[in-house]
Amino acid sequence: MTGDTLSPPLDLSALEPALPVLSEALMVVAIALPLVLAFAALVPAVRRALPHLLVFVPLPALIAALAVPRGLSVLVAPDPFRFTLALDAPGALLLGGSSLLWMTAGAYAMAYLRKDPARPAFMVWWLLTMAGSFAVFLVADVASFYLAYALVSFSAYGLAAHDDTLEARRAGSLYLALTVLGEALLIAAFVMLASGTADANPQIRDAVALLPTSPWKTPVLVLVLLGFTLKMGLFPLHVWMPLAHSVAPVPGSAVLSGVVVKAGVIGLLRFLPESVPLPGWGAVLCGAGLFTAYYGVAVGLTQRHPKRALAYSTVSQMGVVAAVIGAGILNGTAGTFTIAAYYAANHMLLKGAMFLAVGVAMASAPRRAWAVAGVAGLLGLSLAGLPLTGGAMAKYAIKLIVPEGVAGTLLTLSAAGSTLLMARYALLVARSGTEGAPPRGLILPALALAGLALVLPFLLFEAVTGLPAGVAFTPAALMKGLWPVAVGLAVAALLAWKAPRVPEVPAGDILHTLGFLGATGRTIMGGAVAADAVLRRWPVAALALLGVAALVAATLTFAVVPL
Amino acid sequence: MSALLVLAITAPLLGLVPLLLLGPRTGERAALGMLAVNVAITAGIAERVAQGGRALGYVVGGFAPPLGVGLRADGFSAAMMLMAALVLLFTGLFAMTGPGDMTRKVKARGSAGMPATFFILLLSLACALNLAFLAQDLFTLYVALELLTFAAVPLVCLEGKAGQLSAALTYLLFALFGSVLYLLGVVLIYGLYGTLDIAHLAGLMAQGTGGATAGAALALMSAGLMAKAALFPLHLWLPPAHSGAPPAASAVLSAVVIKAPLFLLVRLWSDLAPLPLTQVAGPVFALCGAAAIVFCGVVALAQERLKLLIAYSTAAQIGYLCLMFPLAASDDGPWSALAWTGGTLHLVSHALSKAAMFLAAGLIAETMGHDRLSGLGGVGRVAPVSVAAFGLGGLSLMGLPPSGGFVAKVMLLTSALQQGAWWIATVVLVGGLLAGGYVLRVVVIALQHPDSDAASGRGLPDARECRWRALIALALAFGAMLVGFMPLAPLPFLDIGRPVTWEGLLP
Amino acid sequence: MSLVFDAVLCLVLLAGALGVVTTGAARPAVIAFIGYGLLLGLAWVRLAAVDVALTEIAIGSGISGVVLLRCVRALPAEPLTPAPNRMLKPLAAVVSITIAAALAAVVLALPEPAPSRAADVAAALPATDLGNPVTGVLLVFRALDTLLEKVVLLLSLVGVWALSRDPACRGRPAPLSPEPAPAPSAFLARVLAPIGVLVGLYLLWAGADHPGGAFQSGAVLAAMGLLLVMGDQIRTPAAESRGLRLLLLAGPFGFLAVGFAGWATAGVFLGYPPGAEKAVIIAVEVAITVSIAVTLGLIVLGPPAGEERP
Amino acid sequence: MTGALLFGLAGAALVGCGVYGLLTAPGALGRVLGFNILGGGVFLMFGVVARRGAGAGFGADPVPQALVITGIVVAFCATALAVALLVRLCAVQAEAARGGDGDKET
Repeated sequence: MTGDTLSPPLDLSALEPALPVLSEALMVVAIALPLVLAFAALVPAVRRALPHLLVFVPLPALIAALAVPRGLSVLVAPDPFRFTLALDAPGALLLGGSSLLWMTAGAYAMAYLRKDPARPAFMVWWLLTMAGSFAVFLVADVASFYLAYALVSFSAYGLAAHDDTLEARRAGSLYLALTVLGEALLIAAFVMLASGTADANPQIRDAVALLPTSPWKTPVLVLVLLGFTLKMGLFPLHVWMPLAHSVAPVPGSAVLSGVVVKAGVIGLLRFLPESVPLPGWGAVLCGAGLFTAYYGVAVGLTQRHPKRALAYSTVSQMGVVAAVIGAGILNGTAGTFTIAAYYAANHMLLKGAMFLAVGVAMASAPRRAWAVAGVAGLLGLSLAGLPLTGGAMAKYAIKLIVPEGVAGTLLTLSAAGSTLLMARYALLVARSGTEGAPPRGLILPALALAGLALVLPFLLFEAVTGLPAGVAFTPAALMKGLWPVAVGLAVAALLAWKAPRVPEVPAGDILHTLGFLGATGRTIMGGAVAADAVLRRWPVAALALLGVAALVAATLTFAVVPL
Repeated sequence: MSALLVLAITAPLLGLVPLLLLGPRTGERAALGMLAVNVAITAGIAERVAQGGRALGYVVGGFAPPLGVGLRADGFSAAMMLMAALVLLFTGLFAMTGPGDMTRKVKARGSAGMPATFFILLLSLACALNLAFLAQDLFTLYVALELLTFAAVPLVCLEGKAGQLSAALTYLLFALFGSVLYLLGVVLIYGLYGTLDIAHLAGLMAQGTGGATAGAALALMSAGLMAKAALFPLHLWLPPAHSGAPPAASAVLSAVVIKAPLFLLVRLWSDLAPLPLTQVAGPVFALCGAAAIVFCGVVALAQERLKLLIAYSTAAQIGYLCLMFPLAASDDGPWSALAWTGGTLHLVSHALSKAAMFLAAGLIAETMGHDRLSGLGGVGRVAPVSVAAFGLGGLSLMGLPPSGGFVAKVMLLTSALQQGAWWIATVVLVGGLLAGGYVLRVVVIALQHPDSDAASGRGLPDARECRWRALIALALAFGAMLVGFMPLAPLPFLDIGRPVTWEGLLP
Repeated sequence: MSLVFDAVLCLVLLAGALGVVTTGAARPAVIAFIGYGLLLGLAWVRLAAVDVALTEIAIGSGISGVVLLRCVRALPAEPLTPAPNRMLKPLAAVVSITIAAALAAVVLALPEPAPSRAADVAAALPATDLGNPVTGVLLVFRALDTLLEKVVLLLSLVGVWALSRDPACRGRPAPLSPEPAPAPSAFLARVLAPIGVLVGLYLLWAGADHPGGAFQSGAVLAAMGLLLVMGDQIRTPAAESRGLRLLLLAGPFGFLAVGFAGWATAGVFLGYPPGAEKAVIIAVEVAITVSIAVTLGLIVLGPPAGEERP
Repeated sequence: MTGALLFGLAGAALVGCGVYGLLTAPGALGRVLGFNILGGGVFLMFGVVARRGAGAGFGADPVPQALVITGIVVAFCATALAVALLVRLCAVQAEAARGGDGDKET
């Protein structure tokens, strides 16, 4: 893995020989701390102290991301706990990024919900989701991954459905239904994956190494791709994302879009083989990703609420990540996964900051909202890859993976779409001002996260790509990054001048064409209930009893078995 | 010869004497003591079996089978006995008259201990279950099944409401129909072989002289057991009986009572019938199990009452064990052993989680005054521990880690996939989806804000859940989670004492 | 000749059974059932199973009949039953005939020579000092079944009592008839009861060596008790009475105590002390008989009516 | 042995009668009677098995006889319990009909 080339700025790996225990402890504490606090919240004293602690809970994870040497794997517990932790480069990038988002969004959430009587419940879900997200980036064995993935997925429901409006209930139910479906797909994949190995619960990388020669290669890949892209929100499995993101409280949306969705990314990175070319699969993933990238922009542009526009932007951006991963496994390009994780981490911070900005703007007077929109616009342009922003570094990095050609061109052009969507988002933010002044508790975390999002990609670029950061500042590179953004801005200006009247596509778009599924489901349930009423009538059940006896007897008699 | 086997059957009976002769409170305490002793005895049996690595045997009265009757504990039965004893003890604790139960306020809400009759029935259940797990004679097993039925039926109608009485009557009549078919099978077996001892019969049947009569006998006994286990399509009595009974009764009925006939079904086809026959008949049971999982799962989704939902879930979950038959009976050594372990673990974890869920549902219904799902919004606020117990129990049903249900599901899936039984794997997955649907539906409603619908005048009641009872439910749910820490490999303990033989066990 | 008798018996038996299941009304069906039970008892005699015949007549037909007749009286005259599907009866007939035919084929295919445990019993019986092999099987070789069957009986009484309106199961069961007993019935009770008790005791005593035993004897004694209740000679007992409960427990738990004592005397649970087998067995039989008589009688009387107001 | 065979066939027919009763009876009492007929048929078949196993000086194999006695008692217990349930159910229903409202919860 190229992870070895990654040397984060604060690398304590020199300490490793002396302090391996420290590394192990850090990883365990990173996961255990939020988990323990979630349960400790049953104690009233802890519950009262939690709002002040929430900012610091992700600290061990942050330190672990920085300090734990790459590739270190610790067997935390043998059977019966079978829990293995390891940190590779993609995991470290996502872990570090998410810990920053959790910290800032945590501070933000406490201010945002300070008058909400249900804040304690939100904090518990928050901590559980946090523990799950850290775990999903850290665990190295199949069963623990499934556990962590389930934890982050199901706990996120509590964040999404916190406001308990009718829409929130609907969105939450849809999210849960798809999550359960995803879990079913993944358990089937994992069982097939594990049964090729000697261990019932193998290390993920050992199992994946055997995948290319596995008799179940095709079903495993189908299930893995379906299961994880469901979480990433690839078309047509994205329907839950706009619904859930738009109903969640602002900090909830930030971590949903920033972190929870990345559980799908890390899933793909962990369960797809990096160095073995999988041409057909890569092409499918890449194609689906590119389509989603454009689809998200197209539907997002029609949205009238900034959070929904952001949700569709996330759909689009996850399409980009999928396209990168697809292009990488198509050729078996080394380094793909680190760069994909780098791009995902960049998106994580930017999208988190953008969601937080929406909340700030909504609490601001209209004039102030325009100022917020300025920052938001800058973040958006960074996401689109405006040169000299952190996002440009991430865009530069992914072009190392996606070859020139149709895919490369489409990817470059998608940045123009992103620019357009971000312009729309900034406009919506500017218009969302109401009255009053946002508390500092909202502004400071949002600003801190925005700053980190704009700067961090520069610092990590060299470690991720192995290239000096200067390569992204050559005139050719700047030009290459600039023109899609310019095109996007030009189109945005054009649309602002003379916008066609396009009706808002309802959130969840194609979901509304699937209404017949609900009707079918109700028909099936009604039919089953009616059939059950018949089966449970005495004469029918008594006949069934005799029938079962006759069936078994007949099977035994007529099967040609010497008795 | 291990005296523990005799004690396992007789100790619970001794608890009846104080219950019938002394005051209700004294009797109740004695009963709980006996249930604890029962746990100790079964744990002792399991420990001996594990230590010795072979089955324990006892010949009652000193007359060896086939003339006399023998008791025998192998790994499988020891595991079942321990599970049943634990569930019975916890349910007994839940049902006891606790601190504060005698105050008028609590009594008015219905939260009081169960009458002495409940404990008589509970102890009889303990005896019947241990006998069903230990007896090696087909007729003694018939007596055990009847004992079980007669202890279970009155549990359904302890409160004497019309719905409970009619549910109990249907349960009794259908169970009787089942037992008379079982007995007919026993008669044919005796007519063929002149013995009813399982070990002797296994040897005789393997010689293959029974012809169609032996097949008919096995079929009749199996059908009778399926009727008592409420395996689809014979589940007519289960939903009304299990949903109508008082919570402590529902818990034991769903958790352990239906497990005894299932256990005997396994015993019949794994120990008595020769392997080729099991391979032929296995798919029939798996088909019934698959239909149960899918059909009853869908019906559970459509339920509007919490206890009915759980009852239908039980009818669905029974199916998982039946999926084990064709997998465990294959010639594919390690994978069939894995299916065997998976099926057993599913049985155990379902018992613990379902007991937890029924107890929790009882507390929820008691707190809210009803169990209509549409009116349970926000119940998580007044009954948080109960809802947590329900949710954690549900984790096992959904097959999510860490829970026994997850481990069992992984094992069944692995075995099914390795043996190319794609349809079984699909059913396991679909069953998980349906369980996810009906469990999460309840959890979601419980977590919502209470319906402050002014028009209907509904809201949360002032009552709070009975905390110590809720903690008992939670403990059972944690038990189901603990099963999830079993290694993902065939459990050698379950293979101890198979195939069945008396060799080395008799004096 | 005897074959003709058997054939006629079988046909009458079948006709009785058909009458029971095809009669729409409850009372005639139950009366037909009682008659059927008596015929079945005769069939058992023809099968050289006199013990079973006595049990069938005393319990399967006698006490069961009383219970069923009480039930008929308690049921509403016009039970609310949904109209059955018209297809049901023909379908049920086809199914039933198929089952009967299949079973007949099975009976005809039973192996020859028939397997039997008779030789084992004959070999082991002398050690028990008993003359009646069925009693030997019930109380010695398969004593566990019998012990548990006593528990089943006790449990069914608990089940009946659980249906009392009083959750604590107190009070006396309702009398068999609300009106005072007519004079003939009181006279009958006074005359018949002593004779019946004697018969019952004889059956118990004979059971060790000849047909008879605890169940048959217990059933006769229970019937005499019911006769006395019907004739207003004794009151129905109060369910909470400690003495009554001791009588109920005497059988199963006396048997259990003997079983435990077997560990000391014979080295095995449910073993009998060598040399004193017959005496202990008869003692067990006495205890069982008492409990059976009381339990059966109480089951017929039904659940207690609740605590009496002073 | 032909006599025994005759009773064996009668037992099979009784089982058929019992099954018919269990299937077609409109009420619980009819089902109880059907169960008893069915049980009687099964016991009779067991009796035939016992009779066929006569030997060692016994007119019939004593083991099945003992089992049938146990079985008859168990069947009686079942009958008694079912009848008690039925009687109580009718009483409760009659009360509910008089009182105008049943317990709708169940």
